[in-house]
Amino acid sequence: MASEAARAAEAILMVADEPVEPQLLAQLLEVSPVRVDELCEELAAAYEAEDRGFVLVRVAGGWRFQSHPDLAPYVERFVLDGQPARMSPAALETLAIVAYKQPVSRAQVAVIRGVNADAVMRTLCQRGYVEEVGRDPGPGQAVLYGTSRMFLERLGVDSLADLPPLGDFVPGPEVVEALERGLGADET
Amino acid sequence: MASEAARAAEAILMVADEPVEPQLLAQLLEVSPVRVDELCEELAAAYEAEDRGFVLVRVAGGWRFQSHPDLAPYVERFVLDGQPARMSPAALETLAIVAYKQPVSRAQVAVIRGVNADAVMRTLCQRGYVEEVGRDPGPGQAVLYGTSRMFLERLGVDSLADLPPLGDFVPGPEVVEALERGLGADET
Amino acid sequence: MRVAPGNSVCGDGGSPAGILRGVSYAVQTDVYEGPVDLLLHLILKDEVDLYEISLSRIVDGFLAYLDAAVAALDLELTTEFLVIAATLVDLKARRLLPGPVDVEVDEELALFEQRDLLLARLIEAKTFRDAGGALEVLAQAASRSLPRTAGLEERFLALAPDLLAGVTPADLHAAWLRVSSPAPPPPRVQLDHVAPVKVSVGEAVEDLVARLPGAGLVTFRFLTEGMVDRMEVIVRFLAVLELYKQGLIELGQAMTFGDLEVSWVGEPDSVFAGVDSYDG
Repeated sequence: MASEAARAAEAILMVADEPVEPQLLAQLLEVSPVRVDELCEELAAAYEAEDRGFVLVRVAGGWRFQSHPDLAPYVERFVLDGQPARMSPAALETLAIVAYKQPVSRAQVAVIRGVNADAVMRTLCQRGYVEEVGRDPGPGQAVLYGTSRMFLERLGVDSLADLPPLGDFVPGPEVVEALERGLGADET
Repeated sequence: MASEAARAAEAILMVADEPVEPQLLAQLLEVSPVRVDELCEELAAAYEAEDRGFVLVRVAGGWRFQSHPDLAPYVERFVLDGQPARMSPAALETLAIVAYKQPVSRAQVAVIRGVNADAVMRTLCQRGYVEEVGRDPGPGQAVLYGTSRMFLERLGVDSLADLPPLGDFVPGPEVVEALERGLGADET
Repeated sequence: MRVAPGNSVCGDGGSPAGILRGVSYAVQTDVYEGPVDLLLHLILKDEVDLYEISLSRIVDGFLAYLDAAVAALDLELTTEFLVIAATLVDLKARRLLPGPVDVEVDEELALFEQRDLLLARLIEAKTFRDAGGALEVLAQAASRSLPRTAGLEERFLALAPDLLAGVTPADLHAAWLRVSSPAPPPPRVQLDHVAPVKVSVGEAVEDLVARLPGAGLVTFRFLTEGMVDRMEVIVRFLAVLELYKQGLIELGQAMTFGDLEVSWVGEPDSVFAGVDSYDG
C-alpha cells in the first residue's frame, strides 16, 4: 500500500510543468525535504523495477517526470508527426499581441483575444518564442511575458524596433463608423 | 516485462500536453487503434492496482495522464490559480442547451431560456467551452454554436455520447402536473 | 412537496428566490434568471396556484429587478416579461370575471393555446436547468483531477518544426491588426428617456383603498388615467384583482371589451389583510 505522501508527490509531479523543488514538495506534503528525496527515490526505483516508459529524475534542483531515454525514438516520431508544423492563426495572433504589447500577462492577452489564451501561451513559451520577463507589481503578481531573442532571429529582424510600427494602422470606414456609434450610444 | 508498445505509449503520453488520440498513438506505435485502447486500459488498471497518485483516462477523444481525484487537496495547494471558476446556474443551463441542441444559434438559445442569451454565450465562448461551428444556411446566416473539445475536457468525458441522455431530465408526471396546476390548466 | 426529489438534480441553489428578494442582481447582472425561470420557481418551489397571489409577486419581483438594474434595462427581457404577464393576467381575468357567456370560442381556444405554449416552455426550461445541474456535477468531479501539461522535454524541442518558418514581420503585423481592430459595438436601444416604474402592487392596493371608498362606481380606465406606462397599468390591474379577491370591491363589465367597472363594497374601515402577501 502506497503512502499518502508518496501518492501526493506523484499527483503533484504529474501536473507540474517545471521541476518541483524538494522544499516546496516538503511543505505541501508536510514532511521534511530529506523525506521528500527518499520518497522520490523510492518512486523512481519502483518505476524502474516495473519497467515503465517514464522516469522520475532530479533535474535543475527539482523532481520531474520525463519520458524514458530508451524510448526517445518514439517520442521523436511523436514530435515530428503528432505536433502541428505550422503556426495556427490563433497562435500567430497571440504572438502578435505579446510582441506589440509586451510586457503582458496571460489575462491581458485573453482580454484582447476574447478567448482563453493559456494553452496557446504555453505552446509559445515551450517553443521558446515567448518567455517570462517579470512580474506585475500589482496584486496577484501576474507573470508578464515578452518575446525572446529566438523569436527575433526566426523572424529575421534585429530588434523589436524593426517590426512594422503600430502607427501604420489606419482604421477603415466601418471601424470609424462603429467607433462613432459607440460614442453616440454613451451620450445621455 | 512490459511490452515495448506499452512503454512507448507511457513515454509519449508523458510529454503530450493534451489528450492523444488512439489513431495517432496507433500510428506511432505501429499497432492497431483497438490495441492502443487495450494497452492504455491495461496501464490504467496497473496504476490503479499499484495505488498510484495519478491515473490514465480517456477524455475528449484521447488518452491522458492526470492526477488522482483523491489527491485534489494537495494538487489544489500546489496549483494556486488552477481551479476554474464555478459556473452560474444561467451559464450551466445555457451550456446544457448548446450541448444537447448543437448546432444551435443564439436566437434559438434565447427562445428556450426566455431571455437574451448574448452575454452568457459570450462568456461561454470566452471560457472556450462553446465555439462557432458554422452558419445557418437559411436567411440571415445566423452563427451556429457547439461545444468545444475543452468542454469535454472540463467535464472529464470522452465524447458527447457520454453525457447523460437529455431524456433523463424531462420532468416526471408529478412535476408536469404541478406546473399545469400552477397555470390553472387542470380546471374546466 | 410535490416535486419528486430525483427530479431536482440542480437543487435550485436558491438564486431564483433572489429575484423576489431583489438581492441577487447586483452580482449577477448577466445571468438574470428570466421570467420563465421565475415562473418555474414560483410554481415548483412555493407551490402557489398562480390564480391565488403569485402574479402580483411576479410583477413586484420584476419591478424590484428593474429598480436594481435600470442601467442595464434589457428591452427583450422586458418585452418577454410583458408577454408572459399579459398571458397570465388574461388567464386570471377569465376566471375572476363573470361567466364565459360572451367569450368567443376562438378566444377561448387561443387562451388554451397560450397556456399550453407556456406549459411547454416551462417543461423545457426545467429540463435544461436540470441538465445544467448534471453538467455541473460532472464538472465538479472532473475538477478534482488536473491533466499533465508539461509538454516536451528540452532535448526534443530542437526537433520540433519551427512554427515561425515562412512567417514574416508583415504577417505578424497583419495578425495584430486582426485582433486589435475593435468589433462594431452591438446595437443599443436608447432607454435613458424611459423612467423606471416605481409603483409596486402593494402600493397600488394602498392607493385604491384610499380612493375607492365613497367614490361610487368608477371605471378601470378612470383608475389608470394619466398612466402612460403599460407596466403601471398592469400593476394597477393586479391591485384591483387583489381587492376583488379580498371581497372589498365588485367588478362588472357591461359588454365584451367594455370598460371594467369597479365599486367599493367593503366596510369603510375594513382592515386590508393582503399586504403581507407582497413581501415574497
